[in-house]
Amino acid sequence: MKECNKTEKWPPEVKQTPSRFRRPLSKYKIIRNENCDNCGICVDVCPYGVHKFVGKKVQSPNEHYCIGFACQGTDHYCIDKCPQNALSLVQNPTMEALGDHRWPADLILGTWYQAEYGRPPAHLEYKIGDSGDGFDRLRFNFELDNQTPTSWEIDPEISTSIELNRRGDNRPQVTISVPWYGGGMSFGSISLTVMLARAKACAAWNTFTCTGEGGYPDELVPYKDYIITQIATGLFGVREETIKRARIVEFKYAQGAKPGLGGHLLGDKVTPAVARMRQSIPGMSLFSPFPFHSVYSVEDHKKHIDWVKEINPKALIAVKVSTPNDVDMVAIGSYYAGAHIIFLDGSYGGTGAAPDIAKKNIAMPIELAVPKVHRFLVEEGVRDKVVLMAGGGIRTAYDIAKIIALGADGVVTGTSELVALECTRCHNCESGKGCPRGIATTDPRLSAMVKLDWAAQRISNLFYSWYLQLIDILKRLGMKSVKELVGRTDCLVYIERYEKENEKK
Amino acid sequence: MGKYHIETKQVPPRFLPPGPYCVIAKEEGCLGCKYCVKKACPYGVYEKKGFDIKELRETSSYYCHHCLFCVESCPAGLISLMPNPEYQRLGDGYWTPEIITSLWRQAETGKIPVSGAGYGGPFVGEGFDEMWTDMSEIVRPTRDGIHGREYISTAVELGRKPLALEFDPDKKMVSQIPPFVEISLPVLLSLPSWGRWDRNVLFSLAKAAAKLNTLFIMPLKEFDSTFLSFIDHLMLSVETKEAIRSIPAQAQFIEIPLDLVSEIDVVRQGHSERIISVKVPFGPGVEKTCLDLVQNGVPIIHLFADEHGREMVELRPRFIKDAIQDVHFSLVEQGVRDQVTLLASGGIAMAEHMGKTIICGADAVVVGQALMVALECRLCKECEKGLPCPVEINAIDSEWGAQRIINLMGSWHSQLLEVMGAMGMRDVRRLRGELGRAIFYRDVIKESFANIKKVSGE
Amino acid sequence: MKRSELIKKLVYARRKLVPSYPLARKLATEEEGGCGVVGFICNIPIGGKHIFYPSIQMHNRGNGKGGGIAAVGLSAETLGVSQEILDNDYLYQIALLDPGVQGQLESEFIEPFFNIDKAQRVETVGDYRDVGLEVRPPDVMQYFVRVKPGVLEEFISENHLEGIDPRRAEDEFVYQNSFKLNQKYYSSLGEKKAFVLSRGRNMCIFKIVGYAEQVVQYYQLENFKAHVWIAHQRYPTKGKVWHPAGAHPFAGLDEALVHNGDFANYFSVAQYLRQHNVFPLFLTDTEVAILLFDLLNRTYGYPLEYIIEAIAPTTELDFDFLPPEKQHIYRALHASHIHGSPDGPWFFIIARNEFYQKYYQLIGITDTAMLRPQVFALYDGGEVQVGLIASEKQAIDATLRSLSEEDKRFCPVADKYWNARGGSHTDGGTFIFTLKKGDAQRLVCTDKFGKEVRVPLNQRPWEVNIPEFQETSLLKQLKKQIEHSLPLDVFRQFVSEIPGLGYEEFYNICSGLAQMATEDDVTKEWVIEFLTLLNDRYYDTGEKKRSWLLWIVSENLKRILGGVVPIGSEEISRYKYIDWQNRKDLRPPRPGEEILVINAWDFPPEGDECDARLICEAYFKGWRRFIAYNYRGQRFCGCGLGPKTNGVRIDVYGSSGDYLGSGLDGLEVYVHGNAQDQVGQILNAGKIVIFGDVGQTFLYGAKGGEAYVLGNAAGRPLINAVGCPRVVINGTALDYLAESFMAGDPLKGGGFCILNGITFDERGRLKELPTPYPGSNLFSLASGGAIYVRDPHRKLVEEQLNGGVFTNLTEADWELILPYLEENERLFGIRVDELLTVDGEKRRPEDVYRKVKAVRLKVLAGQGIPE
Amino acid sequence: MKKVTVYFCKNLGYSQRDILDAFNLPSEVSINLVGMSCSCEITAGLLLKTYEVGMDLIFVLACPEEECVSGEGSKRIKRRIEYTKEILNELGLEKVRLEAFHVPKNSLGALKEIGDKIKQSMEEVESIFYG
Repeated sequence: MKECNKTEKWPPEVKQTPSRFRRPLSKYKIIRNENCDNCGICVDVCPYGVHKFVGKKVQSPNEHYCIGFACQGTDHYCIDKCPQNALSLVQNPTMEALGDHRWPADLILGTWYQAEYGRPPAHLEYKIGDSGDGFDRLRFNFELDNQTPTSWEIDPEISTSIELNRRGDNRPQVTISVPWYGGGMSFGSISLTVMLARAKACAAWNTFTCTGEGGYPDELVPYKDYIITQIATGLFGVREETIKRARIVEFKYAQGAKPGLGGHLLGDKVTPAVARMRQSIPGMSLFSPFPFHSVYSVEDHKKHIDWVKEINPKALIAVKVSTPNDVDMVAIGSYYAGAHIIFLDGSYGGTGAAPDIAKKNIAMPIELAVPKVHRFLVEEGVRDKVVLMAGGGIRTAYDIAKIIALGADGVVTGTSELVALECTRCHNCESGKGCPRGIATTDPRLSAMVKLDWAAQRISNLFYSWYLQLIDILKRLGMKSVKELVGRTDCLVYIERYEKENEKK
Repeated sequence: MGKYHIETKQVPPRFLPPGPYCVIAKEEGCLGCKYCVKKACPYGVYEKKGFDIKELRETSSYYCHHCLFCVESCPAGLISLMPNPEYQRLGDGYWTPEIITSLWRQAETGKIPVSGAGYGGPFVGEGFDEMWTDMSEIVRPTRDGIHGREYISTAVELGRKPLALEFDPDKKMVSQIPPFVEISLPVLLSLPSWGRWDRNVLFSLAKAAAKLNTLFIMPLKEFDSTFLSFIDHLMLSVETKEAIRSIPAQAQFIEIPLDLVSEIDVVRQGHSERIISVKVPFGPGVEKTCLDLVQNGVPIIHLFADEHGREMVELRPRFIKDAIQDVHFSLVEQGVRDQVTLLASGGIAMAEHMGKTIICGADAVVVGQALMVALECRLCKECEKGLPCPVEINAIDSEWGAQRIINLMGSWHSQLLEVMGAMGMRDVRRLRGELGRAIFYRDVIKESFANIKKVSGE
Repeated sequence: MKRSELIKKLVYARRKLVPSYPLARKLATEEEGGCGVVGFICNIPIGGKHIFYPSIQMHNRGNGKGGGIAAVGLSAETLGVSQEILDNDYLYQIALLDPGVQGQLESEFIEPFFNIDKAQRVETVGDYRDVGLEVRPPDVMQYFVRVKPGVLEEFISENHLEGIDPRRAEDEFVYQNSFKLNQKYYSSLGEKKAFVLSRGRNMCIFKIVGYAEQVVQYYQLENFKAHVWIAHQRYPTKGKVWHPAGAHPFAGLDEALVHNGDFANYFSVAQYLRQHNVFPLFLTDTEVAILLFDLLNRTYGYPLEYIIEAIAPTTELDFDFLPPEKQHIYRALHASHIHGSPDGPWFFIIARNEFYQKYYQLIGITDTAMLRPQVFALYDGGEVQVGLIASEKQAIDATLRSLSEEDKRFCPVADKYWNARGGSHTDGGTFIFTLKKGDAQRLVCTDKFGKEVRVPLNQRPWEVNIPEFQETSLLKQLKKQIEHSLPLDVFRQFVSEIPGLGYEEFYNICSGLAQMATEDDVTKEWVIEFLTLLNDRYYDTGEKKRSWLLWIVSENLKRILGGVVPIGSEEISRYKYIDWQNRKDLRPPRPGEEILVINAWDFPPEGDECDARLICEAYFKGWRRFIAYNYRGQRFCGCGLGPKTNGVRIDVYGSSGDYLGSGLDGLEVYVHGNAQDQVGQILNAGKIVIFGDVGQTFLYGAKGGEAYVLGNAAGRPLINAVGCPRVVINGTALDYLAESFMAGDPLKGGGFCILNGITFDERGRLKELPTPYPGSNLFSLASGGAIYVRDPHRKLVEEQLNGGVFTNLTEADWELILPYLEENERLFGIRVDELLTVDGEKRRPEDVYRKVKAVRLKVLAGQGIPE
Repeated sequence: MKKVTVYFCKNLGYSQRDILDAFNLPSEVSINLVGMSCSCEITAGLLLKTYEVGMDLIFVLACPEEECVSGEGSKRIKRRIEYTKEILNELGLEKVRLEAFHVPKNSLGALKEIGDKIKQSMEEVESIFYG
């Protein structure tokens, strides 16, 4: 990775990339009844381009540009301005069918906005979700007192880069310009186009993305300096060739959404192309084994890391683990075994397919695991010798800043990148034709819905918006670099749950 | 001892279940496109939907997976989704529509509910949702038990067990072992505490219990000779003192209420191999009651809470997971826990509840209401008000009913294998009371957010 | 007093020990992490220095934060006591973390209750840093004591133990006394002042914060003699460790236990013990394990077989194969003790002095899911006998090497190496070495069911006296044949001579040939191949032990290879020698230089300086053929050469380490001996040939290539293998063979595994194993590939399959696998028609071999939940 | 015996019990109460199918025009009812009763009035059909 990449065009510029659909979802519905006479007043009044002329008639409104009731009382509120009062505004009922507690409709629309414009929206949610605890009850101090409005510009003094090799061994230093890299999504759980788009965006931002369990498609080779190859329990597509090619090798011991369970790729997603990459049987579900069957204890783990270090003397080793009770023991065990990066994947992380019982019940969310591990590594005196990355349920720039304040060095993204490509969190990715957005599917017809450049730009725009917000947060906290924020729980505040049934305790 | 396997078969529902959202496709303003988006729906909602004679409504809600593809692609924006009221009427605050729909899916397919994307629910909830289960990695491995790849035993013994055995010098066993029975999965079937269920439902449960190799706790008053062929899978539940006389000779398992515990010898008279279970409500002082029962030789104690898993007591009712812990640990403290089998029931609505109750100290659980949901019951409780049942549950065919319950238990069994596999456990009996494999939200958040300033709530 | 009465009283007697013990529902535990364990038992007393080398060998299984050793069957005069005192007194060994408390501790717990026959401090080296320790080990006090008669009566009457054998009551008193001592000076005080290391008869335990071998150095145990030694290297993940209390071994009464593994159900086992009034104080899995063993052994008096069954219950198909009355007893054991049996990976080595039945024992018990590596070995040289158990075979070899250097009667190669099959009906996952005290001092090795593990009786050992060299006629004849005939043909004739030869003649021939080999390259190649055949093949050795012959051959091979021209010298030679000292001289091969000979001895087991990296650099510099010898556990040989390495060949001698040949993409590796775990993972192309057994997860995730194994494979061979690997295993496998195998259709280019289920008798002749595959899981959840198993007597049953189906061999199948059986014959000398011979007469292939092929599993086929 | 179907929009906030009590139709009338997510779920197709199944009278209780959650249902229901009636007339079934009411939210009184109107139109149909 050329160090000077930073100066070329940094940060990668934003290009407005609207939705692929004719009528993108919106929070509001504008109804135009028959007595509209196409007078066009609404067209001139609305500064957001909601109403447009098509020939002589005013076409049906682009509702997704409308800022809704916030416009009431202003001089450009089309509903009042319409002489025939043919227009009426209403909350869009379909919003109830979009998203869930973790990713509420408002946050999804806010993320789509950021993916389109590369900056945070004014009238949509972009900071928290509706999960009721964890990130959604944590605030930065400055959020409590009314913040001065932000102007969202870049400040070159504030650095957001982090080094990934702090062991001080004779392996090369790897620096990424933003404190996040893309998590493992295998070829098979998502389409090849989406994989390439993630790689392209991460290359532009001088960070990494991970191949996931399904092997290392050759189409990714052009981005090989920005690719983390993953060795998972099934050892699919793992060859010395792919290990030698990568600068970071990640051992996937577990995935946050289904901790302790191997990969689930159901039969109809195992197309001939996927089967060829994994050298398995088309149409046959792939339940990769649960543990690494060659690693049943921490000294086996040490052997396993030494093996990859022997194959590729230049690569850094990342260990992806989930968040059990003894996550601090696992982390310290991994450090002693020689890992450079410990990646904790929280239980509310994303997945292509996972048993519902596992997603909800096994292991703990990332917000609770990171402080535990950070504190333990500090007590052990090795915190500054290892990189602690946190993933699983990171949705917004504020989540990134909060988890770093709780003790992580950086973040691993996953679902948020797919939401940037207009995923609606409809939870149908596990079956072959499941993803009607063409993202988490290997069905040739459906995956054609995603174009490479469109997708790469969407993800890059989202990263740009995060970059702006991160700089703004650091500035408000009076910090010069994201490294200063690590472990600074003093900047955080937790909003207590109002114990209505505290007498029931 | 060979490998236990549950034969599941696709059994579609008799009534089309309501889906969460209704698809409303306006006709006014339709541009009549050549390639209408309705044809491109990956789930074929618009081909499959029809008119439901019973509900007098469209059936699109069942097939729609709210992927919103059509909503966004229709150029004229004619399609929108509205939450389906029939869906929101299902069940109640504890037995949510999502739980009921998931139980229907499992009863239909027998498969583990698998879905894409991360967990979308709230960060934490009440009762069972305040507790997560642990997993193993690196320091110790998981158990590769999915679909029986590496065997995980879910068998449990019901009955009294000696603390230790006695052998003579040439290794022959001299101690007398009290009778115990092995059931192949840690679940007993029963009827819910409410509703009137007639023979088809009872036969479904009896057949399922036999196929699953577990027990169906059946009211004695409903028993007659037609059920004799299932006798060694039935635990007859006695309600009154007089009824004891009418217990059939072949019955091996009897359940008696707490107030009839003095009659235990009468029940056991002449049938030393009979195994008696005493039904005890969760409540204040239940620990003392259980200790006395164990001390005078009761082999099985069935502790029950209400359908929401709460103690039947006004002030601060404990939830089943906390109450069973108190009973379990008080018996451990007295050194007698391993002699008795503890069953727990009340509020067991999902597979994870079964696992968590066992972790908190129960040897096995008893499910009732969940089985009725498997038979398509919508918990509308109309039958309680004398109104006709919307799904005519008493008209089901008992083969159909039995397979539905077998499918549900098959799915629960597979999910238990997933959870135990993730922990690296190979035998469900070792899971009992293993709090090391549980994560409690209150403890963890106290420790993790210890040094973060707290601000009072909204 | 009836046994059950006694038990009740004993259990009740402990009730008052700790009334205030807080039954916290969730105790914080000392996290174990993994480790390395080793142990050996010998019929003659052996010095502590012999536990030294195996412990060093397993450094990389620990991180220097905890090590410990235990010795049983000590020598009276080194301890300065009479034999009578050593046999009968309790050796109270106490570690004083804070030396100041010694006086108070003695006055409180020792003097009032015990007659002290001898009290002494264990001498140590002057400064702990000289042996490389960071933390000063505790001072250790030894007290030879017996309970005062008055105190004993009072104890018996107080606890109504009137009917008990007084010696048993005394045991109970010592147990309770040391518990109170630990509780007062260790667990309850917060800061730790002192704790009891061991309290048994004729046994002692030492442990420190450091490596196990540093215990031997610090406490100067090099010449301290004992019959049984066990050692443990710890890899604790639990924070700052400044005191060794958490390290292994842990003491029961007369037994010490080391453990490699981690319980998944620590709390429910602790609750089980709690109900029997047994309270763990050190909160580690090992302590709970020994308390469990002590409870079942001393309190309940179970026979050893039932203790093992209670801890490691027999399950699945293995249970069904047990005889009915054993099933009845085992079923009752499970019902009563399942909550006390640990789940997850564990492997116990127990060293014990059975005081009442007068024998020493070394016991190895493995968990029922084969999750821990374990190797057993036995050498029986008539006068000297040694039984060994370890996590890795190379640790066993290191012990034997160290023993044979001191006493020539020990052979550096064991007679037998084998693995235990956890929870099985065949060996019960346990092997026990028992040494009866008294005159006949004979070591007997049995499995859990009492079946003895025998070494061929008619063979007698060699009192190694190297003869001066004589040019015998047989040697001359051999030398003549070198010019015009192939080593293999000469070997075939020479094999018929071997039974007649004595050790000295055999040694003489080998050293003669070795001498010639040093002269020129052509002879060298011939002799190396000839000696390698003697090392790899099975043949009739007459009265001689195969182990000694193997040692002679390997010593002479080492002589030849050691004599090769070093790479630094200008001399022209086809072979070039490199080792740790001259590793910097590595350079590309000059014309005429072909084979790089690597002496792996001094290389570290892993890391950037290991020999495997050297082979990679040599390959990148142009070397294509390697002979790597003198291995002692170094890992990753053959890894890292990268893609497309066809034409490269590596020959490996000595005890190679784990991950050998993992990732090959064209090159060929020949292992002349047994291989360890994780061999041939993700094999993409090329060939692996193992002239012996192979360890766990052989060919895990393999994609292609060929593999031939002369002996057995351990657990989970070919797990998750895809593409087209083609494998011949001549022995059998522990269990889970070809789990999740996905190697397409073998007849259309897919992969398969041939399982022959054969072994060799002591006369070197082919012999069928009792069953080709004893495990309960074969081809579990596989969706592709096939297994061709030689099962003429139809021993395999449907219940063993979970995803496959038995079909008969077709013509096309036989055509497919025949070439591989022929290659197998070429490599190992196992003739194909010999394989087809059953009970003396040759059969058609379809009557001998059966095929297991994949069936379209409902659970794998198709999508998620249908609409 | 007449078969009556009443489609009501759930956003009105009335439970099935409220409506049954407010209407208190004579017991021999078999009434089907169907909760709809919004009155815009009611299309001509749906109404015709309901008649096909043998319903005699269909009534629709929709939200007031301005308070419709989906913004369109209440506005369009009138138009759709007329359109359906035209079709019924062409089919010669004009005798069949089809009526839509805009019901104010949470006012049981208004509900009672509509109940009377329904009873009144039932008598009309009674006289036409079975007169």
